[in-house]
Order: sequence, then C-alpha cells, then structure tokens
Amino acid sequence: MGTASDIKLIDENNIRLDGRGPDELRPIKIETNVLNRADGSSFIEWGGNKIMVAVYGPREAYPKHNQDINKAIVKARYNMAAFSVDERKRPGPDRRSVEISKVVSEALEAAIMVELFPRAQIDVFIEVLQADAGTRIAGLTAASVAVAAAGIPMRDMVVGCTAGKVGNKIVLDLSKEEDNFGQADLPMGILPKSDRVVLMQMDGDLSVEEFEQATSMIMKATKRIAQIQREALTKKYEIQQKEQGE
Amino acid sequence: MGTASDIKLIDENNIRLDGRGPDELRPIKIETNVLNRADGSSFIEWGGNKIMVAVYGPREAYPKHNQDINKAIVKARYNMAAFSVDERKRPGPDRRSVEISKVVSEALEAAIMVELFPRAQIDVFIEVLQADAGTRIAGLTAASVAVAAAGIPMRDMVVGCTAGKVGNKIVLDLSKEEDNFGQADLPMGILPKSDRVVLMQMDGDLSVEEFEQATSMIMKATKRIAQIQREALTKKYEIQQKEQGE
Amino acid sequence: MGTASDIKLIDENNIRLDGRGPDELRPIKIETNVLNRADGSSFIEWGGNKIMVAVYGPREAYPKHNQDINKAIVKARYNMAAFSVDERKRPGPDRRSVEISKVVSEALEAAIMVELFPRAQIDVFIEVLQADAGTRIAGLTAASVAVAAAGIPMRDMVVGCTAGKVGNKIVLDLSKEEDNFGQADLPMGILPKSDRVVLMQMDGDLSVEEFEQATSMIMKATKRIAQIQREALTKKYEIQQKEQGE
Amino acid sequence: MPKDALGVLSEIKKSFITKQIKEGRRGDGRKPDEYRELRIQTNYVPRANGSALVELGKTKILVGVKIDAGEPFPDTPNLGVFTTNVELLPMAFPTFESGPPNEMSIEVARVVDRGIRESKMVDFEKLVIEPGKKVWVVFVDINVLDYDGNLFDACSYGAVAALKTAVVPGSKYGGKDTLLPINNTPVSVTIVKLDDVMVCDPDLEEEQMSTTRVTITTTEDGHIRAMQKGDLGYFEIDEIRKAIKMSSDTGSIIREKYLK
Amino acid sequence: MPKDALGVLSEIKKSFITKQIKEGRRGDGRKPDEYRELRIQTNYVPRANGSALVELGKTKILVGVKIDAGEPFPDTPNLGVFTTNVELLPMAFPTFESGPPNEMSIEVARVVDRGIRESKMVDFEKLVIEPGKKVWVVFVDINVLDYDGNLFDACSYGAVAALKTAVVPGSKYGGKDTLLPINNTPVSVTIVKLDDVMVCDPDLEEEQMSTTRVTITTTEDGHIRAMQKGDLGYFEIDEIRKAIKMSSDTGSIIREKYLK
Amino acid sequence: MPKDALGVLSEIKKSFITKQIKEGRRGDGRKPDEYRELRIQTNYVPRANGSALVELGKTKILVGVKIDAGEPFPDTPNLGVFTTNVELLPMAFPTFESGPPNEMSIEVARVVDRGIRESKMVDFEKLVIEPGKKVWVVFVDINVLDYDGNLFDACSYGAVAALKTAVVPGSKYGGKDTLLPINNTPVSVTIVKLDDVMVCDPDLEEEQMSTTRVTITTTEDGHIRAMQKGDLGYFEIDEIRKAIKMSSDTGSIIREKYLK
Repeated sequence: MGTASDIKLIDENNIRLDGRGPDELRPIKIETNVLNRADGSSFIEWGGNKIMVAVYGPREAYPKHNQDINKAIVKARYNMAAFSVDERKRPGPDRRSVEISKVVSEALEAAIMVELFPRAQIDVFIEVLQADAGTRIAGLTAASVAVAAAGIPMRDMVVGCTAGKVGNKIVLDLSKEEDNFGQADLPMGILPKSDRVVLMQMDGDLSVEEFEQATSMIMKATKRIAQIQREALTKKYEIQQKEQGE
Repeated sequence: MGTASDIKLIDENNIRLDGRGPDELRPIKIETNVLNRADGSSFIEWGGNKIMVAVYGPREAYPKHNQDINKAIVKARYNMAAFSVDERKRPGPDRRSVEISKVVSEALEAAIMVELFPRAQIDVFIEVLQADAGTRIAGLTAASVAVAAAGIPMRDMVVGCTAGKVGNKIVLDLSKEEDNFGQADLPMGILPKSDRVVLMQMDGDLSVEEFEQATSMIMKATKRIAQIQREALTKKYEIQQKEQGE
Repeated sequence: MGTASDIKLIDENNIRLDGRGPDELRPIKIETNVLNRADGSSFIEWGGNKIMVAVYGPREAYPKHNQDINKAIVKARYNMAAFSVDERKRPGPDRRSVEISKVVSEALEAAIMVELFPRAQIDVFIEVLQADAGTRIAGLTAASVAVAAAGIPMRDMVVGCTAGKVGNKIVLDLSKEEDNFGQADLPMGILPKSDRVVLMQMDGDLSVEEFEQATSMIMKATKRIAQIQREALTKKYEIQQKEQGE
Repeated sequence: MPKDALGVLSEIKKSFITKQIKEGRRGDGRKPDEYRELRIQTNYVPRANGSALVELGKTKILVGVKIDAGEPFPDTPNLGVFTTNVELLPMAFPTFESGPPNEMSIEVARVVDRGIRESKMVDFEKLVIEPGKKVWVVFVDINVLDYDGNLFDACSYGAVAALKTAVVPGSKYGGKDTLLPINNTPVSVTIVKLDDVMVCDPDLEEEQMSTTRVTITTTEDGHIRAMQKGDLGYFEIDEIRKAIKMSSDTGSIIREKYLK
Repeated sequence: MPKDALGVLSEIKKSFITKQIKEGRRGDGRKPDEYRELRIQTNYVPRANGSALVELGKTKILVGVKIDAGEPFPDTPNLGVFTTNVELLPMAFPTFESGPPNEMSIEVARVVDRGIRESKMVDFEKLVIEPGKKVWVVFVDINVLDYDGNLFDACSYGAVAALKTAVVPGSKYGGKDTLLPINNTPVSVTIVKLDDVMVCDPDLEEEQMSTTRVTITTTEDGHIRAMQKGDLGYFEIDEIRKAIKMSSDTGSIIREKYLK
Repeated sequence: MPKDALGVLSEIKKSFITKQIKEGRRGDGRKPDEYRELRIQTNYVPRANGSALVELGKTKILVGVKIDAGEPFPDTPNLGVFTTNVELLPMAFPTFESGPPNEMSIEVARVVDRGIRESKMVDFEKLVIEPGKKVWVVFVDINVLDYDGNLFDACSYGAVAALKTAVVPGSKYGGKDTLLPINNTPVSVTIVKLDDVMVCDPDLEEEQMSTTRVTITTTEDGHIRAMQKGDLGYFEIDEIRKAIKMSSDTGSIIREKYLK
C-alpha cells in the first residue's frame, strides 16, 4: 500500500479513475462447469481478472497421516500464471501465494460441511490467468461456486469483496491503480446468509471510523455478488435439467 | 541444429572434416563387465565419446506404488559428468537429460522381456564421461549390452545410430562439428533382427527423400554396430567359460 | 587456515591478542533447562559464542526404515542463525554444517548408551546464536550437557576443546582472529573419564611434536571443562530437589 | 501417460475399441486421420504480449507469451532468446500434482520448442537490440487446464498461434511496438498406433490403449522439422513413412484453417 | 497450529477450560484482555546490528537484524529494502522440522512484516546511499526457540524492539554508524475465540481450543495498520469491533511498557 | 557407511574376520599397513583440463579438473578459487541414489578438499589473472563409479594426480597453456579399527566391521596437514599416534610410487 504517486485516484465529484462511484463494483461474470475433468469448476471475470477454479473431491486424503478422522480437509491452491501479470512471474509458489492459499482454504472450510466427509480431502485449484487487483477475493468467490458446482454440501456460499482507501475516501473494490497507489486495502470473505467474516486481511492505514465505513460498504456489496453466484449456479442447474429432460 | 558457420563440413569429393566418407562410422569399441558392483556393465568408446553403463536388477520396484503388477519397469538415467563437455556442466539432471532418459528408457523397455518380472525394476545408469556428439545413441547401444551382460532376457539388442545432413548431404554418425553446424540430426534406436524403430528423434530440416536416404544409411550401419555388440558379449562369455573351466 | 596477515597473534612474552596465555581458556558458562518444550536443554557462552541446545527423545525413529533394531540413532543438527556471523548467512544447511552435524552426531553416539533404546532416535538441535570461533566444540560440550539434562544415560560426558598453532606456537582454544589467521586448528571431542577421542578434525600444518603438545594441552583443559559441565548439571539437580522438597 | 489415473480402461471397453478400430472407426466416430474439433482463441490474455486459448476436443490449454529485453546467451550473442515451459496444472487431471516440471511436461515442452525452433518460425536475428548485450527474450508459458489427450499438438498449436499474434513491446524502451517477426508456420501432428492402426490426434482413451506414439512437425514446404517417437512400442519403417504423410497432409489442413 | 502435536487435548481438560472461560477465567488465571508475562532483552547478539530476545510466557524467540548495503528493487529505486524471515527451529517444538519455510512460518513472517511496513515504522526513504543504485538492506531474521502459542505477537514485539535499537553500519563504508530511522511503534495483538469468549495472547492450549484467530496491529494514533484473520472459524462484525478495541487498548499498554 | 546395503555381514563371516585379524591377517591376505592394488591413469578424459581414473582394489573413481576464468571470492581477491565435489553415482552401489550431495559425499569432498588446500599443494597466488577481478577457478569433480570401501583415499589420490597433470588453459584468453603450479604432494591414508587392530585402506567389508575411522593427510616433510576422525567409536591417544605414523610411512610409499 501507499507507494507515493501524483495520480489523482478520485476526483472532487467522487468519480474514480475508471469512472466508477465509491461504492460501485467492477463488472463481474461467473460461469460454471467450464472444465471436463474436474468434479466442479468455475470461471470468473471480475474487472480485468480472469480466474479459473477446479474442484476435486471429496477424495481420500493423501498422504494418510494428513487425514482428519473427524472431517474433510480443504486444500486450496492459489496460483498465478506466469503471464498473468505485467512482469513475467516464475512458475511455482511464492510466499504471497502460500499465504493466500492458506487463508482461502480456511475461509472455504468454514463454509463447507466438512464433517460429512471424515478422512477426505477437497482440493480447490485457483488459477489466475490474468490479474487485475483483487485476485484473492475474486478467486474465493469463484471457488465457492466451483465447490457448489461439484455438489459438495455447504452451509452457505462464501463471497469475497474488497474495500479500500484512496484519496482519503473509502471506496469499494479497488482497481489496479487504486491497489498500487491507495492508502488501505481490506479484503474480506463473507458468509452472506449470516454476515459472518471468514476471511479478513488488511494493510494500510484505517481509523476505526473508516473501518466501519469500509465494512458496511462490503456487506452491502456482498448481497449483489451472492446474487451473481446464485445465477451462475442456477444456469448450471437449468442446463443439467434440460439435458436430463432430453 | 544449424548455427551459421563458415566451416565447410564436407568437400566436393564427399570427404568430411575428419576424413570420413558419408556412410562411415567413427571407431567403436565396447567392453563388458567393467564394474564389480553392478549386475551388468559396459563401457563404450565411440569416436571421442566415453560412456560407462551399469545395470541393477531386476529388483523390487521402489516406492511400491510405482510397481506394475504385469511387468518390470525400466528406468534409464542418462547423466553427463561435469567435466565431460567443454564448459563445466553443473552436476544433476537438466531438461535435456530428463528427456533423453525418458526416450532411452522406452527404447530399452521395448527390447527387454519385462513381462517376466512383474513388480520389478531394472535400473540402467548411463554415465557420459566424455561427450563427443551422439552420446544418446552411443549410450543406448552400450546400455543394451550392459542389460544383456546382466543376464536379463531380451527379445533383441537395441542399436543406436545417427544420420544427419551437412552441406546438403546426408551423412552417417555426425561428429561434434557436424552436430553443431549441420542442418539436421536424426538419432534412431533399432532392433536389428526386425528393423523395428524404438527410438527416433529429429531436428533440423529434412525433405521426405532425405529422410529415406538417412534411414537407409542408419539401417545398414545398424548391422555393423550389432556385430560389435555381439563380439563384446561373446568375449565376456569366453572369459566366463575359461574361468569356470579353471 | 593460514590466510596471510600482518597481525601479530602472540607476542614475545607468550601473550595472545586477547591477553590470554598459551594454555588459557576463554570464559565458559553453561546453564541447563533453559527451554520448556524440549526434553533437555542447555545454553553455553564460551568467549563470544552463544549456543543453545535442545534434546528430544528417545522417541520412535522416523521414517521407520531408518530405525536400528539394536540401538537408538543420534541425530545432531548443527545450525547457525542468520545473524550469528558478520555477513548474514542464508538460513538452511550448507556443506560445512552438514559435516559438523555428522561428526558431532558420531561423537555423541559414542557416549550415549544407545543400546538401551532400540528403534529410537535422539535428536540434538544445536543452534549457534552468536559465533566466535570454536562453535563446533562449544556446541558439542553443551550438547553433552543437554543430553544428560534430558535424563538419557551416558557412559561419560563429551567435552569439546580446540588447540591450534599461531606464530609457530601451540595455544589452547583459538579466538576468532587466531582461527582466521593462525597456522593450524585441532578441534577434539574427549570422553574425560577415559581420555578417549570421539571427535577429531585438523587442518593446517602440525609436526608430530606439535601434535603431541596440542593434544596434551587439550587433555588438561578437558578436566576443567568437564568440571564446568558437572556444575551446570548439579545446579539443575539442586533446583529440582528443592522443588521436590517444597 | 497416466495409464491408471481414472482407473485402467476395462477389458471390455478395450476389446470394443480394438474391434471398432479394425473396422476403421474410432470411439468418437472419427476416421484415423481426423483430428478432433479445434478451437483457437488468440489474445485471450491481453496482459500478455501474445496469448491463445486452445480447445482440442476436451483438452484445453492456455498459452501466454511474454517478451522483454534481456541478455543473449554467450554462444549466440546476436540472436534473441526463446524458452518454452509447460505447466501440467493440477486442475487439469486428478493425478497431476503441483511442483517442478516432471518427465511428461518436460518432454511436451521440448518437443513443442523444437518444432518452433527448428522450423525457424521466429526470426531470432531480428530480435537483437544491442548486439552481444541486449536482445528480446521470448517466454512461451503453456498452462494445461483440462487434459483429454494429445498435449503435444494442443500445446504446439497454442504456442504457434500465440507467437503469430505476439507483440514485441518496443514502446517500453522508447521504440515502437511491432509484431514478432515470423517466417513460417510449423504444424505438429501426433499419431499413435492402436493395434496396428495408426490414428492421429488421440484422445486420452486412445493414448491409454496405444502401444506407441510419434509426433512429427512439418512446414509449408512439406519438410520435416522435428520428430519425437515416444512410449514403449515400436514403429516399422513403413509405418513411419505413413505417419510422415499423415502429418504433412493433416498439418496442411490445420495450417490453412486455424493458423493463418 | 499443530493441534495434535502433544496429543490432542483431552476432552476433560477441554470442558474444564470451556467452563472456566465462561466464568471469565483462563487456564492460567489471566483475564481475557491480559497478556502473559513479557520480557524483552535487546542487544542480546552484539554481532548483529540489532537484536532482541523475547519471552512471552513460555514462548521464546530471538530476533537478529542485519543491515548491509545492496541494490534497491527496480520498482522502488529510492527506498531501502526490508525482508522478514521466520524460522520455526526444530528445537522449539516436537513436530517442527528443519527445512524451507512452511505455511505457518510464512504466515507469521508476512503478518509481522506487514505490520512494520504498513505502519511506516522505519523511514525507508532515509535508507538510500546512492539513489537507484545502492540502498541499505534490512534483514529481520526471527528464530523461534521455544513454542507455547502466539508467535504472531512474540515475533512482532521482537522485530520492533530489535529494529528500534538497530544500528546502520555506515562506518563499514566510510561514514558513521547511525540508529535506524524510526517513525513510530506498531503493536500487534492477537485475539482468539474460546467458545465465543475473546481472549488475547493465547497460549498453546488456548490456540488448540480456539475456533478462530485475528491479529490486529495498531499505531500510537489508534489507527489500524494491518489485520489478519486466520483459522477455520468466523467472526461476527461485532466481534471484530471488540477485537479492534482490545488490540488498541492492550497495544497501548505494551507500547508504553516494553517498546519505548 | 551403508552397513546393510548388501545385507549385513553374517555373524559367521564376522567372527572369522575377527579371528583372522587378531592373527595379523586380513580377509584378502593383506598386512595391516598394506594398501590394495592401486592403479592411476591420468589424462583419461582429454576434454577435461586434467583427469585421473583411480582403481584402489575394486573401488573405482574418476576425477576431472576443469579450469576457467572467473571472479575471486570477495575476501580473497588475490587467490584462485578451488572447489571439490564428489558424486556418489548410483552406478557405484545398489543403495546410492541420484540427487543432491548427501552427508557421505559431502564429508568425503570436504576431507579431500582440506588435504589439498591445507597442504598448500596448489599455488593459488599464481592463479590471479587480474587482481581482485579475474582469477582461475579450479573445479575438481570426483565421480565414484564402483564402490568397495575407502573413498577418502581413492578420491584424494585421484584429485592429486589430476591436479598434478592439469593444464591452465591460458590460450583460451590469448595467453599460453601452462601446467597448474604445484608446490607439494599431500597423501591421505585412512585407517580403521577392527577389534582393536588398526588397518589402513579398508575395503567395504572391513568398513562395515570397523568401529571407527581416521583419515590423516601428510606432506613430504612428514607434517600433518589434515585429519578427520569419523564413525561411532573412539581412539585412544596412543592409537592416534600409531595412526599418524602409519599414515606418514604408507603415505611416503604411495607418494613415491604413484604420485610423482
């Protein structure tokens, strides 16, 4: 956060560089079952982000000494394609992606009915094909859809969303420039039915009041995003039913 | 293939830089049982190549989940000594040696009666001590001898041989300069009894006619190389019989 | 050994750079049970060295195929903190620490009654927090105390000590400057009851007579160091008994 | 090839496929020299300098090309640098694991690389910025998203398509953006033997049943630029001749239709 | 967290702790917002440029700071370089293994790093020797010696204490030694939920029983500089509000008492 | 040492060897201070700058020396660079595995390296091309081809023989090729204890039965240049005295006969 810059990220009329208002989301589009081999899959375009998610499982956890006799373990792997960012990224996990994989795994596990699948493992592969700020929450949002598409029972979906601070104002869903040159970034993962927080990270500088404002912006947006998730899944079920009907 | 160069690799009388004619092999010498510890071993000098091969097995495949219940698996490991090439090579496998190990393993497995040894593994270690063009086919030729020397039943030997294109002419058994500055390289692994092809790679530029010409050159050379393999093995059996006779 | 230097490491009155005489040790202080989690632990300050040792075990050796059905295996791991030396050291083992870990493991195993614990493993973690010449023998000395503090039966303690050659004179317990610019270095691990040698390495240049002189210096010092070890352990037992008495 | 990844093919299925193939029909109704439905979408990742999403039947791969200034290799000071990397993403198949490249991904990457390099498709002599010091470095990164056989060809088509639309970002260093200089179009065709019948573009079931494999890359002039025989079985010389013809014929069609 | 490292907590012990905590008492008698005994000894390793030994209850960590001249990152040519590394030494816990950083050590390192970086504690603009070419590189290496819970805070306090006493070795390059330029003092406080009761500075038993965790780093102005929610459970928004207050209040005390 | 690689020695064989050794005879008829048949063939790999194939009994190793221009270490700007690497090739023994150097290969490499370095065999001061900037870098790569005990000595003899015949490729940089400047000839002799009898140059069976091991390297002047005690047992001081004498005496013979 907070590399100095002369760019004016938001103007006196509260219009942001890309024309959005403070509480406006970038365009979001979710598709399901985009892959043949996986048990469930999804594809999300969120602004310029393009992220594909595949789910395998529940399957027997391996190696065996990793098995939990009481529940399934959820292993999300967040990974960026070498060409997804401006400077080519060397393939393989770096420290950032290890951390994101961990918090995303934990957020998903909070939503999945893991107690139904003792000794099992649910693998969630999140591949960022093009990155454009907010990849972790876009990936989490899509992952939740892919888990549902795999037919794995969940207590609730998980919705990811970010708020941040630019030009001393709280805004929703940071763009790439806002992420690079802004003052704070607050990505959250929410269970929309209960407003529970299952993922939260923050860096930058927020007063307690600003935190309140950011949180309330996120909570509202959550409902909209959850709706997009539902529609993506419904479309899937429609197609399946049609297929079965034929 | 094909780094530009002013070197004239073959002259108007079809004489090559090292004095050979187009279909002439470099000198080849094979010895068996050059190592004490291995179950079978061989040493080949082919031009300036010096390559040692050791065979261990059939022995139980490890780790167990790699075992094939129907047959032995053949694992060749092609490796270059650090000092075998002009610039010191860092020890350990690189992408080139991983690929060569794979195609050599497959070529050997096609000749070995692997169905006699379910759950077993046959290890073939090919160590290039000095490299001088054509190491993969020289290594394959020697490996086949080492497998036979280990007493492992084979349908046929495997003979390796290369043809290539230099100065727009097809020639046999490329030398180092011809390999560096030539126009095409076609290494093949042949079962000499049946003329079947168990290894083939190619890079460069060959018309279909040139391919025919190169292949027919290789097929003829194969008989000569197979003879050298047989002699190396016969010498071994002679020595063994003498030893038993004493 | 023996990087050239103009520094005069010992003067005509046999006084060394840090004021010590030839057979004088640097100050040594040992404490036990400095860690809560380990089964036994110790901390040694020896000159500027600060080294912490933790012992875990005897516990089941893992992986199982490493188990010895006749005795426990002793695995010491010598490791330097990144900040323990002048130039930051990258975390993780280098070739030097692998070698030291090996000879220290062997020296400790010679003293521990490993035959009492078949299939077990005793882990000894030696962490150099600040390095100041002689870390391996200081670490070995402390490790021996930590093993005893863990209640693991030993035939004898192991005492580490170094002698070396500077300015053509044999001196005890090299300092950092003497180590960098001296002529020879002879670290030894001794069982003090029997004067047996369980660790010995040497580099530099010693005549046979100089070796004799160095060894005899080490043997004498060994008694003093063993006394410090005993005191550290006695203090521990005193505390334990007081605690039990209360 | 992961023979038993989805459970080994049942014997019944195998003998059915074998019977069919002897009558000239393949599991999905294709003829021996017929490739699966092929879709190539270039510029799928605008953030890359070139990209292509390829669907070959149910196999799906994504190629991204990144081009940046860097140092030449010491032995080729006046040529651009070219590297090809294949990632078998764990999302693509139940037994694929994340980690460093393995035997399979290295073989695919090297065969794709060889076809492009040996055909002299890219004019590397034009990729020099300052001779001996600074050249354009071209990274071709191939991500396998969904695996249903014949990675060699899918990855090769993707790499060729992405390179043909790739832009050298000269503007980053004060110059102009230009298209990557391209000379010709290598096309790879992979052929496997199913009980002595040779078929091209095998799907996963066919790969699992095949005894051997060859990948042949040709250019517009009908010349062979790269070959790679793989798997345990063998080819007769006559079969290789047939394979070269099949590759050249089918390759021409694919070049015309998808890689113009 | 290594839930079953020492054997899973017995059910009896668990229900005892649960019962107690509902009555506002913790296993070791602390109140929910009370941290364990804290001891910080700076300059423990004189060979380092800064160092601190921290004991937080029975958790013990040692931080060493090394500062040397090096190259800046290309995208921040006029800023010093800062890296944080955590080693979970195998001496610290029976199941810790030597080897490259794992998920747990990376998370701790990154959360500690974020708190320091985002609070702008160190004035990196003053760490430039020659703009774009040579800057001071600050390595913070944290070694965990004894593990009894709450590494986030112990490591954070150690890093902050070591940095506040660290010396930039200017004399090594012909200048003068100076203190590292420090602007303010971030304090991290970690809070876990034990059966709906939120407690700070959990020991290992409490970590093993907790359903979820949050680490919040604040500065003197009461602003939040970094947060990290972890573990499987969830927080209600109200609980986060409470956690922020707890972090800010307890953090102020710790800053005053130990990190001046 | 891989004690059980070929199956642990049978108890019967062990007690036979023990009985014999007490009578002063070894398994293969050697006397305690007698080394096995030794053959050294230098210049075995002409492509290297120096090389030697060594057979010590049934142990066979190949050393290649590569010398090229490179940068000196910052702390020794006016000395050539020297590195020694040992590869325990999987061809040499059933349980050797390919992969990075392990404990055993690192110990052998470091002991060989130490003997050469500490004896000042190679005159590193003469290996400077441009002070502080460019020096000759000497790589000694030792490949173990066949393992039947006593790698320390076999590798040491090979390294010494290869270095003594190695050529500094000055012509590559416009100068002349010259022999590597050599001052003296360190000889290492390894001694093990078999039931209190000390024998030199152990074969694998003797290594498996021995309780402890010491490698001592001496130079022409009878001085000790490097020592390494290894394995689990102990030496009395008197035994070390005896070992030093044995090393010095046997070492002189080997130097005269094979390393002139």
